[in-house]
Amino acid sequence: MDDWISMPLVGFPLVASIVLLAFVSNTNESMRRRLANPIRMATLVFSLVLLTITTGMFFQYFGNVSWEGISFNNYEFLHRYTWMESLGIHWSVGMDALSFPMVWLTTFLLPVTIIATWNEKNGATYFPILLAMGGALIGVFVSLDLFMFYVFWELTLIPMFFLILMWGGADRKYASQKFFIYTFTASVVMLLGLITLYFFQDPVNPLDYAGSMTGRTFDIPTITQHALMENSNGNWYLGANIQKVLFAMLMLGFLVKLPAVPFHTWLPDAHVQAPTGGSMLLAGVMLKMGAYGMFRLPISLFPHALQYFQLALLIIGMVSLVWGAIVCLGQTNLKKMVAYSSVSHMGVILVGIATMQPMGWAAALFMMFAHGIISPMLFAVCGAFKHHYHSMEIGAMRGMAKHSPWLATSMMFAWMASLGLPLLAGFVAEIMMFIALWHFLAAEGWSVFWMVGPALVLAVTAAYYLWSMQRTIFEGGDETQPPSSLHGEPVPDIANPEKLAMLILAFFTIVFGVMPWIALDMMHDWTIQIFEGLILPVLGNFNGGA
Amino acid sequence: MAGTEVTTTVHSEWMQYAPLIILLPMMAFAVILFLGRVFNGHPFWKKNLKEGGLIALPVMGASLILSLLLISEFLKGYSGVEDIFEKIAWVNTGIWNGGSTTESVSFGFGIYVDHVTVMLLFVASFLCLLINVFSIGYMNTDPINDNRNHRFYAEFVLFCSGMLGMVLADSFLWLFIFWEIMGLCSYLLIGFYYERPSAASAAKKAFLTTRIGDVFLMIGLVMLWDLFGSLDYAVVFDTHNIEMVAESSAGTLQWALGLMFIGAVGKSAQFPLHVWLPDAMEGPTPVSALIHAATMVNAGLYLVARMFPFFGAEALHGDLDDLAFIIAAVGGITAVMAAAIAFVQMDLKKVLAYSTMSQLAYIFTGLGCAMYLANTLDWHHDSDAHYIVIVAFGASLFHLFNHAMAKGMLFMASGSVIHEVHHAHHHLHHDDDHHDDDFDAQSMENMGGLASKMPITATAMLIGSASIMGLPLIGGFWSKEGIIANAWRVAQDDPRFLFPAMCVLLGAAMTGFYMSRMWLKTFAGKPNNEVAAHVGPTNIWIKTPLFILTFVTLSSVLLAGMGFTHWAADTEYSFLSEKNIIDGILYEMGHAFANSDSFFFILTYVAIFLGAIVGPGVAMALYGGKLADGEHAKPWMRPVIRLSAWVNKRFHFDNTAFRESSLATALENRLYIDEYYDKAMLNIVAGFSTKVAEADTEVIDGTIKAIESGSQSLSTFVRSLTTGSARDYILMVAVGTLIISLLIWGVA
Amino acid sequence: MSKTTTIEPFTAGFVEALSPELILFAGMLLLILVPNLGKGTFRIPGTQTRIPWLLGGTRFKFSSDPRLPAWIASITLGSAFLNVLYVFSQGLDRVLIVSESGKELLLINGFSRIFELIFFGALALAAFSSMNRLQVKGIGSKIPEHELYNNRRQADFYILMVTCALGMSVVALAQDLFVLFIGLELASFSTYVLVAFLKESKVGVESGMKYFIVGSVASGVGLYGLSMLYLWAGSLQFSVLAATFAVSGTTALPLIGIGFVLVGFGFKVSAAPFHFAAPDAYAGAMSPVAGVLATASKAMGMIGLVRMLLIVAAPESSDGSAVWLVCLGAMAAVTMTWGNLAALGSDNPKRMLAYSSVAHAGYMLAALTAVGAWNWDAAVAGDASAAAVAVMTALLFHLVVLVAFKLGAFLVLSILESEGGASRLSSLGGLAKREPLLAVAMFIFMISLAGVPPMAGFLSKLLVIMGIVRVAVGDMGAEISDGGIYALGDMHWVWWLALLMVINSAISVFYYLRVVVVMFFNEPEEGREGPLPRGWQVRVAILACVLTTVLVGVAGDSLIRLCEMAAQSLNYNW
Amino acid sequence: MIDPAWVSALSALMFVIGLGGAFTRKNAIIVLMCIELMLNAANMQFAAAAVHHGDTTGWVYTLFAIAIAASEVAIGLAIFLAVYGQHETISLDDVDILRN
Repeated sequence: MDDWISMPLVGFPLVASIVLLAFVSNTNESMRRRLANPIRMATLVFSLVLLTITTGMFFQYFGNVSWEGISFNNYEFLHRYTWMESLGIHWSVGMDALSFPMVWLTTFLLPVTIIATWNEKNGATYFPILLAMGGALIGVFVSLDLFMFYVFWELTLIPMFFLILMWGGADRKYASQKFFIYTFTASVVMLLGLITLYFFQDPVNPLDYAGSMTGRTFDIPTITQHALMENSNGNWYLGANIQKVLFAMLMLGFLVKLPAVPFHTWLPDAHVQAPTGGSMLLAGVMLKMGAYGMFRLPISLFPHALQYFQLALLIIGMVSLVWGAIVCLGQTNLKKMVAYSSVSHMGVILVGIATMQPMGWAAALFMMFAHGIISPMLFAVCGAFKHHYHSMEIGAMRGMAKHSPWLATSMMFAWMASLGLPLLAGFVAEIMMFIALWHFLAAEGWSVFWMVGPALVLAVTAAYYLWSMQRTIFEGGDETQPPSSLHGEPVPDIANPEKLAMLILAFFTIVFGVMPWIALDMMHDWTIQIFEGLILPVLGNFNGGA
Repeated sequence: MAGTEVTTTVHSEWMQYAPLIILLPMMAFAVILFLGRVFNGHPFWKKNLKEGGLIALPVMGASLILSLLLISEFLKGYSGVEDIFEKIAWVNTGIWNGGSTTESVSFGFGIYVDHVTVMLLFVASFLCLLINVFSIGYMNTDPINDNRNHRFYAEFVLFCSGMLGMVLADSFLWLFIFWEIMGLCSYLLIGFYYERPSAASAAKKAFLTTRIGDVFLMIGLVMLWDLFGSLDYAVVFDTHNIEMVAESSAGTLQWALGLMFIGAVGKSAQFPLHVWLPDAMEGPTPVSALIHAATMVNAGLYLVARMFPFFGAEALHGDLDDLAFIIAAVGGITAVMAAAIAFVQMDLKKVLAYSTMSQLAYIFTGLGCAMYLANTLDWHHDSDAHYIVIVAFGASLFHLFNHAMAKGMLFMASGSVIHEVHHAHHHLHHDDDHHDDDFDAQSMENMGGLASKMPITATAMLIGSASIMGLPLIGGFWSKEGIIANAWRVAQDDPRFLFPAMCVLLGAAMTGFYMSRMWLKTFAGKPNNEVAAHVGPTNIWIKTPLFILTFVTLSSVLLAGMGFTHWAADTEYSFLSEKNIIDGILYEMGHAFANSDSFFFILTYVAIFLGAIVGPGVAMALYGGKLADGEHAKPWMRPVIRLSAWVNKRFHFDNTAFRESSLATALENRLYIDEYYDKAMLNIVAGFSTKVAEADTEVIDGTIKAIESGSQSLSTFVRSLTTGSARDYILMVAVGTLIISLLIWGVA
Repeated sequence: MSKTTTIEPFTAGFVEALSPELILFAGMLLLILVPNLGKGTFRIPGTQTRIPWLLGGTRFKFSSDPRLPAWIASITLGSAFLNVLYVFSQGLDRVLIVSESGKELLLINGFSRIFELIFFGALALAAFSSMNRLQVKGIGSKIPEHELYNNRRQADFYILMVTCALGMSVVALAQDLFVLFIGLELASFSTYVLVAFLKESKVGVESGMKYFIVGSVASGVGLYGLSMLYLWAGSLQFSVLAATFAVSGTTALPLIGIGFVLVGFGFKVSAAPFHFAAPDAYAGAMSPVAGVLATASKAMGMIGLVRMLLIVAAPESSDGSAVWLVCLGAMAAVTMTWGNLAALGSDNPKRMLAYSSVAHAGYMLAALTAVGAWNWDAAVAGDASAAAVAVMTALLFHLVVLVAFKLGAFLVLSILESEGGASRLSSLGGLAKREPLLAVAMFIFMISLAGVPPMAGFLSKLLVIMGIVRVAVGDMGAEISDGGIYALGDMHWVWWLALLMVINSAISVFYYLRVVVVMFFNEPEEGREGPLPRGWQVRVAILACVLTTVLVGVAGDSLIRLCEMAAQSLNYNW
Repeated sequence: MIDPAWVSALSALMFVIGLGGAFTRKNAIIVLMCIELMLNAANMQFAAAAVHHGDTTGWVYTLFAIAIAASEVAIGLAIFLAVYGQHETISLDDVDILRN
């Protein structure tokens, strides 16, 4: 057996969590309390198994696969099993250097999240749901079939919905529904786009893996390959007009997921209400689904449309970047601020994409990865803050450095990482985005004023993070009382599992900040491959920029 | 492109260990932080390891030794352009220029050594070690620091790592990276007393203000990258590459360098980004000494000095003179402004802070002038011009060196004073908790007449002040004269430069005044209060670095004689190659005091008159005075004190009118600049962001909510059509029948 | 496709062909007889001799068991269902039953069989789970004795269920519009009574009355349409109507007649504006009955529409679009939007499900609309009939899986209803705490209704959208490969129906999720904290629905193929 | 013999009256009568068409339709009775607990 994806990475966590949940839901309250610990241990072990597999894949232990040098639209561990033959649906999985870092990230965050939220209430159901979340997320990243991709895309909503609804804050009812409906709305439009794309295939000369009933296929590698073919008139198979429509429809789904301004308002609500574990996975991996999807589908399939919408993407990216940052500055809720900072960081990804530069894309990919490590830490800090001080207001607790040095240090570290301190993971992506953006602007003769936004954001980001730290970590000497929300209880520091999780996240933030090439080299390779395999052949001939 | 170039010549085995200069402190950071977290409060940790101080010390010592080895290797003739060890391909990526291929791009890390590097390297590693020693004496004896010194030492060594890394890095990118790490450490150290709101806001202010500069720096770097396709010094300083860039985009290059200069302005606390530096004195004194006087603020200067090859490039001849002027002008403005504010400061450290700003501004002016000269003179071919350019550049670097040494010393000395005043206060009031009520140990109001009580400190302070003032033959004199002379030399060429030239000349007098004022108020006269009268001598950890630095400052005459200004500026002049020391000194003195050019001859004496006579004279007239009866200063300080007493008696005048003038008020309020900034932050930025946040919830999310509530009310309306009466249902069936029939019939 | 066997009634092969219906007939007789078995005697007139004839009198113990009728009905419907399945597994023969005069009466083929599957499946599940729903003496009951129903009332209920099934299967089989109408009326009358069955409650009778009176008007209009068509064509045979329509279909008489007939069927599928009585009926009826209305009854109406629109008023192959295209498109758009909007604010879960049922009718109408445009692009004739088949497949698939999750949802409500009402959303409160698996089942039904993968509802919606898009895009793929450049405007406008449909699905999530939130978030209502009423039958039925929903969702290929086969067997005219 | 067209016209009139009456009258019984009117309109049309086409099937349809109408009345009256039992009215406007 060399299919290391289907059962080990996707099937196993999903099945395990369903079995655990089914088992738990047949027990009574007290039994469930007793089961919490064994189940927690079990899910931790399961998630560590997943991490072992993906890490083993990185070190070429499983499958002896190199993540560099995979030419565009080729995949490692590629396996297809017929699923719904009549419609051309296959269970087809595979990874390339685009998806592998995301899969690793998911498997990495899963145990970390479990550790960070070690004492979450109703553990017997909580931990299996986390596991299911992980399985669904991995499913999104390894899917190489449009149908399968969409199924997992939506499947991720369900565990997250329950995480928010069952373990969330006071307003969780509203937030969980908003999260679900908002992202679902966008993705059904995307679904229509996918289906329309599906029918822009030639049933007379069906592609490989075509369904018996429809004569078309959902297979992504095949479609991607097909989209690049020239027809008898020398036009691209997918004409520029239809590319634009499909691009826009697909992008809507991804932009909402990312999220980009003005489709972002579900995010702060979801984050503020979500439990720590939910936030960590939501910010860490789920947002990246949007960026991943952009690369996997619209960009790989509709290069013409990408070129056409370049300016629009740039504008949306810039607006997200700037708007998110400025809104952060006006927040009084710690978690909301962090949530908006995610919006801002996702803007970096969009701007990176809009540069149409390998460097910009590599920056976007690395930002996905780096933000995937940093933002869970941000939310772990927020969660710990909430958990220990029963409040989320900036300023509710001052002088944290004195009362809770561990939490203060973690917060300081996470904040600094997020504001793009060099030698921490986020910086590399930011500087690369800057260079790529400038290079693009200079080469195309676009106005320099495009730089004002990102430049402003650098300063504003520092401002809101520092300002919030001033009002939480600093100040408040002996005369300052602990927050009233503690009701006179002694001020606690974070618990040991939380410390461990923070240390792990901090360690990897540093590792990928100091040695970005570990992940960046394969991402860079992917961007070069897509440029040489797709962008240059398609756009290179008549590049006139925008 | 430079990409993944591999090493060329390796001079000595151990040179491969040069990265350890950076890595050792960095690792020490983690070790101290971790051990401190774990063993905090443990007696062994506290007493024997000085809460990490004695871990940092050997590490900094090792860094210094490695640095010295590197420097000696360089002085032996290592040209330093090549990389010392195999470059790390840090980031590999690619760009697309619209053609049919992509180009690969790489950002690597390596070490680059040249004359500017070694000078800064020595300054940084030497001062870091001394301040480490000082810190052990200063930090560990203050109960307020108990059980948190590990944080200090950890952040301190990380800072050192950043500084050394910035100096050694072989590209602007890594310069920037280490630059930011220094910024972080500066932030953490200023906020060391995090519980004080003033420290918290000072830390934030420092980080934010420098961050604004950094943003421009980053954009400048990005632009520079786009011009050269690399940020490696080896590439961007390559004559051929510069020629290529000069052909097409000299203007863009000037913009790029200009933006980078804004970064330097922020880091070196120049107008208008100077506001953070005085506030940064909230940090512990070693921090002020290290970061905000001796090293970090030099980073900006280092960056500007690094740009010299562009200005000196033949291909860019005359293209960058505007930028050179701006650099000089910013320096000029800051020099006068900071000095003026220093006039009215009562806080010992604040005076030094403004002095730092002012002196850094001198260096900027000097660099600006040197760059103007390099950019406009034909110095590659004309040996006279070459000499002029080199001396101008060298003088600026020399002033950097002198100022770093002197200011480091001054801060340490001031720290020692504050430390002892603080102790005396405690002692006197039998205060066992460390609440300082209203007593301000840093205020000169609480000092006076300390010369006899703290002889070493007073001496150090005296020498340091003299160096800063540019008293003839001492320390900064050599470099300062050079800067003033060059400013005027340029002003002869280009009338724009009259402004900075006037500024530096005026600044000389002002420096003379405020430095004298500070020394006199602290050490001369009678103790201002009971506390000052009870101050005792300091401990050995504090004395040692003061001792060493006093000698270094005094010995700058030797450095001058060794041709520092020449070899620090250009590799063509090697260390000690020209003349022997005595000849060198005589030459320099002749150059300074008996210049053949009558203009510069007069200028020298004007400057000396202003800086050494007018400034101190006025200060003595106002603040001079004898020590208290029975107190005796050391012999070498006695003349100064007596002189001051005499001048005070003879020329004392009433300056109340000035003190009550609006100008003095403005100066006390730092010319209201901070206030305007705060207002702008509060009203514009904070106000705007609140509005935007409101817009986010009201407009964007409001739209979503409106859609939701709109569909809900639409739902209510739709459901209200289901009236419950079967008659209406039948009516709808009838209507539907009609519509369907008409539609089908009509379409057909 | 297998060849058609033509037989006359009561000749060889008739029994085999109509075995499910005969099973139903037998079951109906049993339902009438068995519960009446007793110690009844017949006194020979003029004598005192009493001959036991086993009817009436004191019932035997077994025949007085109030669950007996339910068992009989369940077994009857179940075996009819299994019979159809068995027929499917044996491979289908097309059997056409004609009258002696040669008129086509009933046609047994894949198309009609799959509808029988829907009808019998839905009714069997409803009957089986009603065993707990209609209270019976002493079994799992917390309700006082006087509220319990006796076994004769039970028998009535189940007889109506079986007659309903019988009527529906006639609709599925009919080849003559009037036969179809008779079947429709048989089923309708049964459902009228079933809806009004709770005559002890105000809402029960009210819903029955409304459903009856509006339904009667609709079928009156329909019958009048029938008469117009008869006047025009001289026959109500589908084959004749279709042939005549192709010749002279564009005159007023047939067009208005078709419009009138559509009203009759439109009511059954609860298309706007004929849906008004549906929410009231669903809300007042017992949940299993409402479930039947929402699934089987709707499928029955859909047969009528398919027969009328696709067979009689077939889209002409010459210029492609059918006469009713705009009309049906508008109706589809209005129906799905109306249903979803109305459901959005509904606090009564049953009304909500009713409106959602209206919305689903809209989706199906959209699919039918697409079939009407099947041949809009003359250049793509080759693949177009396949496109039409694809849409029909989607329609059938949707109707089949709807039984699983829509009826399932009603069955979950029925448990709550037997506890004391399910007419407020809050009555679902805390279901996750009270019976987690039931809440999970309801959750699965809800997201399936919303069309969230990987549930069957998603697959059905996907198929419908795929069908519509396929028609809209036509064979552009091949066109493109020949060098054309196409844009959105080159597609047929039915594509916008697909867009409207996905937007509507997004709206629908809102109210489906609200149910989930109430179940998992809210506390139980006052006095409802305890365990739910017992009863394994309804839970088994729900389990069956859940399994179908999930399994079809993740592995629906065989069902798709089955539906495709059925769709192909529809005797299109093109 | 009367031209079947006249019968058709009459039946159309009856249908319109029936349909119009169905949504204008409140009393359920009268509405039921209107429905019967509609059904009978259809019957007449069937009969007329049967005559017109000379097709006996039309008469069969009529017979079945009459049967349908009869059972409809039976069911309707039974339901109305039950409604009256609960609501004590059979006015369509007043039986409106279920709405929205």
